[in-house]
Amino acid sequence: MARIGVFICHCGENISATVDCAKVAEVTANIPGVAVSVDYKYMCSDPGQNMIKEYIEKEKLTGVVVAACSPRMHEPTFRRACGEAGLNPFLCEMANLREHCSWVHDKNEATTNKAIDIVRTLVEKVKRNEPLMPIKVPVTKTALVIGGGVAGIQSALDIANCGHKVIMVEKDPSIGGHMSQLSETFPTLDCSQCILTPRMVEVAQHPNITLYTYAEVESLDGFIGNFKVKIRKKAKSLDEKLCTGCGLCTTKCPAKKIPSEFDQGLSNRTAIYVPFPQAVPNKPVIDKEHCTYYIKGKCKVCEIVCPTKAIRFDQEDEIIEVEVGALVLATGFDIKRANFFPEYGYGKYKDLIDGLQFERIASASGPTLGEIRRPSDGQIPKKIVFLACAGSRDPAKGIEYCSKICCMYTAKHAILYKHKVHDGTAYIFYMDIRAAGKNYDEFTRRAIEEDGAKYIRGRVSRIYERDGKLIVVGADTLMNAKTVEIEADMVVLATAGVASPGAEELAQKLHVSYDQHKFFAEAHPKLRPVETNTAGIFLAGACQNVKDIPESVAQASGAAVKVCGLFSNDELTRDPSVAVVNRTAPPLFSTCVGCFLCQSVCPYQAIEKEEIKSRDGKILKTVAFINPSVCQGCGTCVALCRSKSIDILGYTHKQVYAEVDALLNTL
Amino acid sequence: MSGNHNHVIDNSLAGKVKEQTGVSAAQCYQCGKCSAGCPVSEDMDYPPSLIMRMLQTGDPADEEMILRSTSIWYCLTCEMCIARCPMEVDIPPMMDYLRNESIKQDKANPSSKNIIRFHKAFLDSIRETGRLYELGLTLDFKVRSMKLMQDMSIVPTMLAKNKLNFLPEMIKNRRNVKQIFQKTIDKKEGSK
Amino acid sequence: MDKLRQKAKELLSNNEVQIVVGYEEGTAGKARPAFISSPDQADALIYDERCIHNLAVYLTQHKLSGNTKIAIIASFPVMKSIITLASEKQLDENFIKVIGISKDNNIIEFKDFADIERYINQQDLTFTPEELALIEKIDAMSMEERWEYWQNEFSRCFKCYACRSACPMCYCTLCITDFNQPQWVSVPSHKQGNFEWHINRAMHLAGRCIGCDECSRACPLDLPINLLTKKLSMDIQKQFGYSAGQSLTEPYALSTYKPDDKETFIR
Amino acid sequence: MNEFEPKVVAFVCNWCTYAGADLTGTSRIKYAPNVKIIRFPCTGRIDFMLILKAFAKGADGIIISGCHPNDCHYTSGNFHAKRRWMVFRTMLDFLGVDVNRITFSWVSAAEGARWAEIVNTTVDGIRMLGPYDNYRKMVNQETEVNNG
Amino acid sequence: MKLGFYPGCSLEGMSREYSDSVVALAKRFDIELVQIPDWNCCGATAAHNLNKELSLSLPARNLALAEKEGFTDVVVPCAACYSRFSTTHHELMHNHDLRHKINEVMEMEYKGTINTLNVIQFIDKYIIDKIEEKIVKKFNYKAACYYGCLLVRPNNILGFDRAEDPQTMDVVMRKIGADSIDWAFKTECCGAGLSVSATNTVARLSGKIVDDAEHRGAEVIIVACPMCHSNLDMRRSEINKYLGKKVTTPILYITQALGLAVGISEKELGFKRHFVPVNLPIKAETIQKEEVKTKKVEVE
Repeated sequence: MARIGVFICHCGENISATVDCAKVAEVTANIPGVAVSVDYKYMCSDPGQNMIKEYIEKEKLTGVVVAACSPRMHEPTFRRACGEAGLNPFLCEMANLREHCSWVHDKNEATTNKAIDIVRTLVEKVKRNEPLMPIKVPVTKTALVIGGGVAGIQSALDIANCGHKVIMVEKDPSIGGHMSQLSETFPTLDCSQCILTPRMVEVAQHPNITLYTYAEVESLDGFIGNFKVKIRKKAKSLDEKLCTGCGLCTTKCPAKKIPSEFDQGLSNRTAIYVPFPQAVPNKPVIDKEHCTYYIKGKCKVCEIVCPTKAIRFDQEDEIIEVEVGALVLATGFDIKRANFFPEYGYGKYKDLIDGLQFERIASASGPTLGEIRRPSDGQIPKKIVFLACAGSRDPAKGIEYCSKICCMYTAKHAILYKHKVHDGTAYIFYMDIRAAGKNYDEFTRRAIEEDGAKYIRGRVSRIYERDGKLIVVGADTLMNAKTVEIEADMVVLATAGVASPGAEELAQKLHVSYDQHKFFAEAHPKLRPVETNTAGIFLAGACQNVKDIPESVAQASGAAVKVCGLFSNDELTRDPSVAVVNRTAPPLFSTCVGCFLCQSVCPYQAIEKEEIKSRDGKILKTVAFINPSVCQGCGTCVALCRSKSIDILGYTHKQVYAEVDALLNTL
Repeated sequence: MSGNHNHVIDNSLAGKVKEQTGVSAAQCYQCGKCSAGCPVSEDMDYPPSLIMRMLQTGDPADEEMILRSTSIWYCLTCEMCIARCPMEVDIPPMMDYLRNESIKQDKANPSSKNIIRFHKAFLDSIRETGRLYELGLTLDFKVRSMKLMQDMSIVPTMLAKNKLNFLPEMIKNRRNVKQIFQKTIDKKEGSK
Repeated sequence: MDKLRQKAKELLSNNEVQIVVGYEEGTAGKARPAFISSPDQADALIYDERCIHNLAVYLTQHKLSGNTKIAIIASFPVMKSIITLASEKQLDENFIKVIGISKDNNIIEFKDFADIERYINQQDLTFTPEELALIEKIDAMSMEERWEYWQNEFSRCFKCYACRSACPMCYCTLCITDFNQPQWVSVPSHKQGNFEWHINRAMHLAGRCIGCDECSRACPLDLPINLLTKKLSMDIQKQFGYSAGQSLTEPYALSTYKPDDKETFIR
Repeated sequence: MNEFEPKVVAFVCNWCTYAGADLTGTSRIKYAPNVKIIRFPCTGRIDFMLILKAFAKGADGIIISGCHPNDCHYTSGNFHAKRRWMVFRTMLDFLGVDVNRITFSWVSAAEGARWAEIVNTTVDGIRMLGPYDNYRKMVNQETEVNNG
Repeated sequence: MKLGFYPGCSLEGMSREYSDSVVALAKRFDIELVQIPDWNCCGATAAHNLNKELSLSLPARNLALAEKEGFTDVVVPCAACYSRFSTTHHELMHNHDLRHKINEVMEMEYKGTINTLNVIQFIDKYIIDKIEEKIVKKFNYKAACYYGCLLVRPNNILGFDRAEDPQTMDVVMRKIGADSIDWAFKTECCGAGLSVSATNTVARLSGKIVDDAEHRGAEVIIVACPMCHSNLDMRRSEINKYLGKKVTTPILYITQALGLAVGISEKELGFKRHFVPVNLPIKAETIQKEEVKTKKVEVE
């Protein structure tokens, strides 16, 4: 016979204000199997917890129901208390009288009755609870960092420096990400590559870091501490061990007219190429789409000129499988191209470019070697117009959110421009200047006060070309919204930051959730900003939402700490609420008939085949087996099984049925 | 999404606009793109974005200024504003409503009387004949606006190139058209 | 028919199989299932329009003793049943020889299940007008009428479970009706019990039913319970483009999903 | 005879809707007390028989609620649930069960207000429909056992 | 073949040449344009400036009449009328109560079966494929296609071409051998309804348009709207005053240009009626490689 203890909490006034706790205690005391039912002001307080412990011992309780706040709040607290009193923690359940009752209903009988029903329901459940033991799983102390931008680099280095192994996967031929494309960085104006390149090299040389460039994650199995990842190493058509990175091949390659991704199409590259001089690794790959040999079947110039015979045309993609304990997603962001704005000419004007293109133009390593020259005719623009919010805060044609970084980099662009074109004028159309950050507002003020950037508060209605000039028609909302028409030599759109193209597909591969803009979703907007909803997978940088460098780096270190925290124990204990396939006496062995329809519903591939053999090894029956260390306890298989052969601990058929029963018999 | 159903009765002009046309002035974040693109904003006393702003303030004085403005009469309904508005605030129907209101409350801007006179003359021509009688319209308008001389220069040429009919075109079922007028515009304010 | 007997004889005599499952003359001019274990009995085999029982139901009963080789005379529904059972890992290809019978009563040789799969996919699988008409009739009723209709039908059921035993897909060794902790299906054959049983039966066969109608045929009270599973089959075919007995590999409609499954009722 | 008070049971998933209902509480949004919540790990765990049993035990209405598509804590439990409900709903409708008494909804952990709305609209809806006598009748006829 | 036809007031009056050219062109392709019996004015700007219901009822009456007559496609060459028709159709189809009300007002029922075609859509659907074989003289001039407002906006209702830098007219013109130029004022407003009441504004707006076209070497401006035409043509003296120079670029209706190409006489096309004399330079028949260009232009 069950001996359940019911402990009703007033939560100060929070519950007792609308629920008659004394009455709840009095009524529930008479539920069959309830040995004791008491109410108390603060159950979660030490005296409260001690009271529970004392009753457990005194009354030899076989189960405990704490009727207080949401289990999401204090379930761990009370289960620990029960454990300390020698009662298996999983024999303790919580009845949610606060969030689900006292706070959402008025003070009246109905509310008290509902409270009673809730308690009764949980009592009936607890009667059927089984003692459970937490599941222990080992932790593979290797981290996978996806993305080799500044965030990925930071995470990788932090984790590696804590002495853990790191595998970094980068889809491009070189790490460095967007930051390596930038000219100078706000608000300090120090050279982007000068501060980044050393870090890139450090990654390449770090004994704890294995770097796979030109590679992508193919699939992910397993669970926190024990992930299995398939990585596709795209064929570089190159034997990296032999290649010395002399670069001869890239100079000789005949296919020279391929728009350079790194220079945002402002310059050309060859088919066998190194994205940029400071690339890590500084070894070429062959871009099969454009390589004359792969297209026409002949050429092989690179192979001929290569002094170390490192070219491998027959090389194929390679799938490697690695085991890791945690993942850091640092896949970064992308920007909208300048061609999505009808009223700005659908991108048909050469001298209307996006912010990233301007970075390249302003960058010493860029196509103009740092001189501000416009793409169409290489002239130095004397009048340049910057458009903030180009696509941001624009539900009609862009995205509704604020891309956050544009205000700052636009100010930076204006400053850089003025530093290079002293007699030029920079106009900036803006809606608000969002410069909340350390030394940020000072920076924009500097652009206005010292470098004389002409800020005009208003949006631009349209841009059209006339006699080699771009006519920019905007309004000045601080001047009675009067029309402003500027004959510009060049226009830079601070286009919106968006999720990187592959984000959605990757999220689905990794089972992490993402928002409507395809940015990866954090587990909690405030308190768990670097975790995802999938345990063991963490976020770093702009793949979560557009971020500037300091933010990205900070979050990257945060993610690193989460990983190291996880790696600090050899074993993880997991909630034992997992699904199990029943066993019965021979000749049945199990009611499972082995149709294995459950296999494909399992999101975690936790369901395997188990062969029941006789002593002489003859297979008597094949039934489903659910790997408890893989199962996450969703119970989707349970509801599917026709013969009810699967059950899930903590939410067993008996328990939930009893709950429904108890709840309604009294309703 | 949210379960908040309680309706706030908003008696401001902006409230009425929203109720009548579904256009929410609150959506406008004053980027000025409409004013920038509006072909006649420089003729207006308040460019479109300013009208939006004045609606947002909800200050009766501002609302008064809107209804008495020339802006609402200069608006050509060329739809450029909505074509480019990032927030898709549908200004043209709002302008239509403001014009209707301005007339109802008899606040139409004197200097815009021409435009209104023209519209009225235009409609009168239709009310009577079912179609537009351009010569009649032009003369009628000139008479109403006391601008007899202006445009008279081109009338002869128009006649020469027989761009104007001497006799109005008439449709058969004029009754039908007349009663359409009676049930709509004339129901509210009869036009003299 | 001779060809059929001939085939059976040779299979048994050169011991390719130990049992041939087919049909023989039954009482009252009916055909009944036959289990031929020696060549000389093979002449008892018949095959004509009276042979409508879905023999596939017997295939799963040898599961535990997996060492007798069976040959089975397979009409179209039987073939579909075999594919479904195979896709649910219930059949061992090495122990089952399928002697297919085409619509024009010719023997079809299948070298393996995949072969059957191919054959089935050449046939057209749309529902017959009669079936559609019946279901439309019920769909056309008001909710109340439908309720009354089925309440009446079910009220006659006395839970003999003939429907269950006749159905090749009902092969669970322990049926949910035998499950008493908790008692998912009330035992007595009162309205609730019957209602719960038939809903369970239908749901468990949802998208697995191959539409042989054996259930209603087996029912001593001729309850139109085949309509329940049929309705679901149609719905599932419409919604998810899945129909049972067509593929050995395609995942069962209810153990997979598409993110863009179109529903109209979720708020 | 006093006004009919609907009995509504809510089967919700632990990660989205249960948390959402918690938020309703923390934001002190009031809703009808007629609803009582039973917590499941995931909508994928909810057995269709529980719905029948709830009706059998006297529920007038039922709410089933979980994570929005793509938000499932177990990535796809809600998608599987969705398919099942699509089929099960067809079944119930075909049998003449009043499917309007079952509310299916997605309520995220952030949608406290929405939970209150779902509950209130459901309860109001059921109040219109009245007690589920049909089902009750069927259940209470336990006496007339059919002996063939 | 017979199609419904709504000329509208201007085409019966000021812009009869437009109407004539449309009909003549159609005739060339064995299409008879049948006027909607007893049609009335669409109310134009005046109506919706002063009263919403009136502005819906007037076009609705025509739609209803057309429906009664059993038309499905109705050709509405006047861009203003076209816009009023489309808007009315859209509003009535998306708001049942409103539809009910308007039906009640005009004591007729509009079911919503009419498909309004502007002149370009008409050409696109019934003429363009057959035009090449009918061309007798290539219209090989530098042409600036002017769309104005009402043809492309509001885009979500009309769903015709794209709101900015539209292309359909250009495609048509290239088909008949014209070199349709890329210019900046394709969809800027000409001043429309203010023609008589605020002439200075019209001079300014139309002035900018004419100026840009001329500046980019257009030999002719192609329009598809009587209002645009009268503002760019009839108001030329005011325009020239505003621009402070004499711009002689003629304004042709697209149907006039097409008519010319398929050999309809200038008289029949009513060139005489224009204020700005239409004297196009005589050119040798040089077939440009326009077809190639045409391919490149994709219209969304």
